Amino acid sequence: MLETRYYGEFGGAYLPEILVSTFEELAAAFRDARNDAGFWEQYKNMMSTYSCRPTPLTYAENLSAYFGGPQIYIKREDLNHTGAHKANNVMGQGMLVKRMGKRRVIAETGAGQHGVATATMAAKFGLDCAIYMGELDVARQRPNVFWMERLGATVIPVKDGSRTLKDAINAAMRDWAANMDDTHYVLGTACGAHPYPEMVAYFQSIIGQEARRQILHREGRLPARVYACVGGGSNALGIFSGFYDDPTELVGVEAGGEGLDSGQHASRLASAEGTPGIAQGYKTYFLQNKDGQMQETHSVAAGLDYVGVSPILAAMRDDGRIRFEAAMDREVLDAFTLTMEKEGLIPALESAHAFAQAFKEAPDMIPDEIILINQSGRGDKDIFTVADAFSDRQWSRFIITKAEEYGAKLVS
Amino acid sequence: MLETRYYGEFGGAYLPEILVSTFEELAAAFRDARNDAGFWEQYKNMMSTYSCRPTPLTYAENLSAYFGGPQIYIKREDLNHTGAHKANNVMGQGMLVKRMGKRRVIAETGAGQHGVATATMAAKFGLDCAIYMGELDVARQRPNVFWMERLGATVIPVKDGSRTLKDAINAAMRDWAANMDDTHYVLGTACGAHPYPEMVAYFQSIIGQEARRQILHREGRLPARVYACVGGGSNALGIFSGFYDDPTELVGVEAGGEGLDSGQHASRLASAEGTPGIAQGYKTYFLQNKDGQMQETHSVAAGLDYVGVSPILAAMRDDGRIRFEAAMDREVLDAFTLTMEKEGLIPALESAHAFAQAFKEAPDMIPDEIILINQSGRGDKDIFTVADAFSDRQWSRFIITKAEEYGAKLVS
Amino acid sequence: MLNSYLENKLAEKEILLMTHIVLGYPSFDDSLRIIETMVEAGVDLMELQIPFSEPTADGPVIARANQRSLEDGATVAACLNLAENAARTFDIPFLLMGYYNILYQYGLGQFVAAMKGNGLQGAIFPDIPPEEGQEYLETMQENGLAPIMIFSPTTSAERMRYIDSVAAGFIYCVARKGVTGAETSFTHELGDYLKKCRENTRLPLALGFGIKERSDIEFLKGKADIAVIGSQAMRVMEKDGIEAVGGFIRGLR
Amino acid sequence: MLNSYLENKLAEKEILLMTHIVLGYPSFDDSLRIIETMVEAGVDLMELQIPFSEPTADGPVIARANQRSLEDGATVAACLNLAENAARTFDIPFLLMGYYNILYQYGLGQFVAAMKGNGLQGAIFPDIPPEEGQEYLETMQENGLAPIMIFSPTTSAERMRYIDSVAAGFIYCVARKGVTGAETSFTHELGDYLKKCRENTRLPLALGFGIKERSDIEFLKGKADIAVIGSQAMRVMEKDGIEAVGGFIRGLR
Ligand SMILES: Cc1ncc(COP(=O)(O)O)c(C=O)c1O
Ligand SMILES: Cc1ncc(COP(=O)(O)O)c(C=O)c1O
Repeated sequence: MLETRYYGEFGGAYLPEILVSTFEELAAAFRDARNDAGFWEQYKNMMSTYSCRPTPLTYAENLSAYFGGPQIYIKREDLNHTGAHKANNVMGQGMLVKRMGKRRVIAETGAGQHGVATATMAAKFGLDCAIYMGELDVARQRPNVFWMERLGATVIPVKDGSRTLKDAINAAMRDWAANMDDTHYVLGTACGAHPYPEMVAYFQSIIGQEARRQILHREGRLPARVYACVGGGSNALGIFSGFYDDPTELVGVEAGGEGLDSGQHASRLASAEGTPGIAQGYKTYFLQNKDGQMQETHSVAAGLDYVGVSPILAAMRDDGRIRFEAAMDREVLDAFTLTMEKEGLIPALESAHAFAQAFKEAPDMIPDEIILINQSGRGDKDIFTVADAFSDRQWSRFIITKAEEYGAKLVS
Repeated sequence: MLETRYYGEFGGAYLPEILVSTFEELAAAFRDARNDAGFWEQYKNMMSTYSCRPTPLTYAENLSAYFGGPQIYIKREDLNHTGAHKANNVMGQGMLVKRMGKRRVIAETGAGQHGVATATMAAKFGLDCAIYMGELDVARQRPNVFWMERLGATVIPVKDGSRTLKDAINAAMRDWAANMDDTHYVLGTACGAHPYPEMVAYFQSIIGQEARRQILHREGRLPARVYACVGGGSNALGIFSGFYDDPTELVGVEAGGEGLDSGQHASRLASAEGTPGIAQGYKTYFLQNKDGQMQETHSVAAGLDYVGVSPILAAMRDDGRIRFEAAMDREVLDAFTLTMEKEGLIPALESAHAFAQAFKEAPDMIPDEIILINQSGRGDKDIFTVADAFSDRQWSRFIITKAEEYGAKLVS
Repeated sequence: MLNSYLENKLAEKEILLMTHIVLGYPSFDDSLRIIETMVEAGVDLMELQIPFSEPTADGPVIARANQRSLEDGATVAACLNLAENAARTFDIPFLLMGYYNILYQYGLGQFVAAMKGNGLQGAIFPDIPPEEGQEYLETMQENGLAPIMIFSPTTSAERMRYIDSVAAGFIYCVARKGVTGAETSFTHELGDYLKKCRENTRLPLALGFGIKERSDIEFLKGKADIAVIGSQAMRVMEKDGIEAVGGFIRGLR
Repeated sequence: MLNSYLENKLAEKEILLMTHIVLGYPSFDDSLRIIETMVEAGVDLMELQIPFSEPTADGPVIARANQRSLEDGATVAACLNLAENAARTFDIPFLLMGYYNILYQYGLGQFVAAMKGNGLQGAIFPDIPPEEGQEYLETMQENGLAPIMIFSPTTSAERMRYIDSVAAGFIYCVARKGVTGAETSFTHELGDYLKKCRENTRLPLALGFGIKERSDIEFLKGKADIAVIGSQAMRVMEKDGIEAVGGFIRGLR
């Protein structure tokens, strides 16, 4: 029997028959690992020797003073190896791949962050690796493609559909349907068919475990609110999971893009536009039209630019256990700048959504309160996007000069 | 009296009179801090909450197997905030700045790594910040300039001399000679007049302290050899300092560039061409001509491309306490590629020099032995340099396309 | 209804042909012409795919057709219209094929009612395994429509029997791992697989994925009951036009 | 020797003029012509800078001259030659100025011997504080050459006395914080500073950094003994040619 799991009305495993046995195998391997007393220890140990775990909790003294509101703490997932929380999930799945005895991994990637993390894991674990990436993203995110290739992965540009993240997922599913015998699909977020949401959330829960312990150690009390950006939902689930039994308010921040009325956003939970649907193996809120066709989404942060969202989050929204908000591109860039200038931290544009929402709320809170922001990744990987977002003239001039040098060399 | 200190015949404080009192003040502040029982604890605490300290020690299982030689361990300074060991020094000096009550910092930078680290520290500590950078480097290293500026620093292109690192140091000295009252000069490596070599080595010694403890914890015995790249010498002194009283062999790796006979290198200690001299405030081995004029240097790694070297290392070379070697650009790129593909680690090109030398020696060592390589920084910051070094066509095409987009926008 | 039709047909012919098209590709008018051409060429039943933006189980040829059709403005309503038109016009059974979200958005009850009202005989939703499909399966059966279920080479005998227990009409056997449109080898192994399928269902077997030419169909005779032609017919159409499809189909048997 | 020359001159003139040039800039021939021009215009002594690749204590105008001279192939030998030529030709004292590495590479003993042999009177090395200069100071004194030492506005009275104890010839007082060539304000504060300098040395005082015009020199009369003209003379030369330098110097006093 295909193992399946629902969170409220969301989740499930809407799979083609060809993949059913593969999901059974994966669910079993995950169940085994989880029940294996040593597995989590082994995982934590690997993450503490290969990545930077526990990641630090940074007190944002200057931002706290600036807003005159709550004490602001930042969980530093940006210090992970490869620069984001993605490493937690990918390394964990790598350990499962080894347990299942497979020799190849595939993954989808949008911005390239998850692709680089997967290529890194594949190098470390000695696995073959193919990364599916929408053709548009390949063109836009060349730096990450460059690193994936140098890490030994094959990057496959996907020319179907909108040629972005969701199409890369479809392409990876197609590869997997043909090669499941020796291949594992390293899905990058807490979406997709069971057991992915649960499994990815499990690996990411290391963030929340650490964060709760750290804040109690530092302040002796719990944060009033925890903020995390929400793309697929993995970093949010990761940090939130530490506080499920606490009175802490959990705030998920989606991409508000050009605004919730503009049609240019990726707010599946914070806007009224997301509706329940079934695609890519699972049921959740999607941005879709009345026929159920997925819509194009927009965000300044490629990693939030996705039509679906974790079914676990979808359920927690309906239960009122997590509050969802949207931060607009403009607000995000402001928060990004403020965070850099005040704290010397460069959040990923994704993470900057969490900062933006926290900054909107901080002035109305009191100094006795604590808030915690998850800095899911670092922004220096995004230089092209950031430079473009700020229309940095010096940057364009630099690129034009570089291009002239290259042009001269290509000709000569 | 001007405090001065020699290591063998090297070191000293060759300063213009105008700066003497400033150095006296700095030396005193450093002495005080060092004697203050709480200071080191406070430093370690800051580094563990703001940066990733202790940085992990990663066992390179695949590389060890590949060479069939010693067990290879890698000290992960690349996981530091801002991506290199530079953070250790810069944050430490930041604490001293606060003790001295100054409100502005200046720094030189070559590749931009130290500039970004200093701009970050300045943001965090609420200091004004000016970064001197050779005009050529500004043009080559625009990504780092971009981040420094976004962090709120002013980047000042230096148009004198060879318009690279050493000229940036001169320019910073000039600024300091005018503004010492409220300004501290954050020198980026263990060079310059006393107390810089000692002070920078002191802050970087955190690497060696951790590394020794970590390897003993993991393996219960000491490494046979420790490898570190040597630009100014700070990361090398940092890790080596943990092993001064041990039978461990210390190997410093300089930039061999195009080869030691080519005139295109930066090997002050490993080549016969380095000779004792006095410049930029201190006495050490320099690459200079018979008249004492400094020569141009070359390395694929901008951070190793410097005419001088820490006087502490110069002395330890003469004492035979450290062995110095040079790795050539070509060897470095090979080591870089191998490390990425086997371990999923992206060393900075600087750090890749240490890897290259270790890889040359590993096949002649035995599995019972342990070697330790200091990965001083991460290489993903170097994408332009790396892509150029590998003549990556896809990259040049990407840049040309980007340039066309920008060109269109600049015109429209 | 579908069951008895198949029984009758199988009494006449050694193997039946089912073709697959994507509605609205290259256009709705063309879809109707293609159906007409196929029916005239003697296909025994057809699956009409409602295009979906995420055709995960389809290979490049069909996925692209899905996308084009949507780009040209295909709606579910237009697809149901066309399907009704086909069902009223031609005397073979028509099945809808698509992804489950189409039905889910339409509403299960309404969709099934529409299918029934439009004269369709069943549906194939490749992304709804029986574990997720309880309600769907019941509603289909209650309305006398066949929810076509799928076997694959990775399906265990036990699971085949489980699937069989909820299926109707026929079993769609996927010939190999992978998605539509790639090469399939018509070998001993495929024969063994079909034998296993046969042993584990009471229903006729359709074999799909990768059928291209007469020899493939020849191979299937006695092993499967229905040969499904999907991507290859689309390729012929794309290359040589709708007219060529009739000849291609006739040449298969 | 330098001491008695200065004493005599100071008996004649209220303030002396010392000019500074970079040897080999714009060329060695020009250097000689500039010296000639300056001597004719009545300067009382000159410092001849041997260019160095790292002129840390110099501002942009002089730093650039250092660099140009080196780019044109200036060597230490050529500089010493020119200095000898000047010292033999003109009847004023010449000092060498430069960075300590030049001397260090040449060898302390050899360099001092060469200076002496060439008829030079002393040297200014701004990057060798007394704490580092023991050997240098001794060797200079032993050879009757003046190691000119520096006071700055950040130098304490105590330190001035310490420096004075090892200096000879005169004390070079840096007018303000910073490097050569920037603006100096000729104010009350500068007067106080010179007073402090005076109180803490037995030697004559030269004031350098930022002297540009007659009024500056007027201001210094009675406060300092020697006015040092560096960057401004170089600017005049760069702008209006060597010929203009004579007029500029004459206009200062
Ligand atoms: C830095 C960063 N943060 C957040 C996300 C969003 O993913 P998730 O919601 O699964 O954490 C991404 C995705 O690429 C990312 O790179
Ligand atoms: C990553 C990295 N490693 C090494 C160096 C060399 O400096 P040092 O020898 O002081 O460690 C640099 C200098 O920029 C660097 O960026």
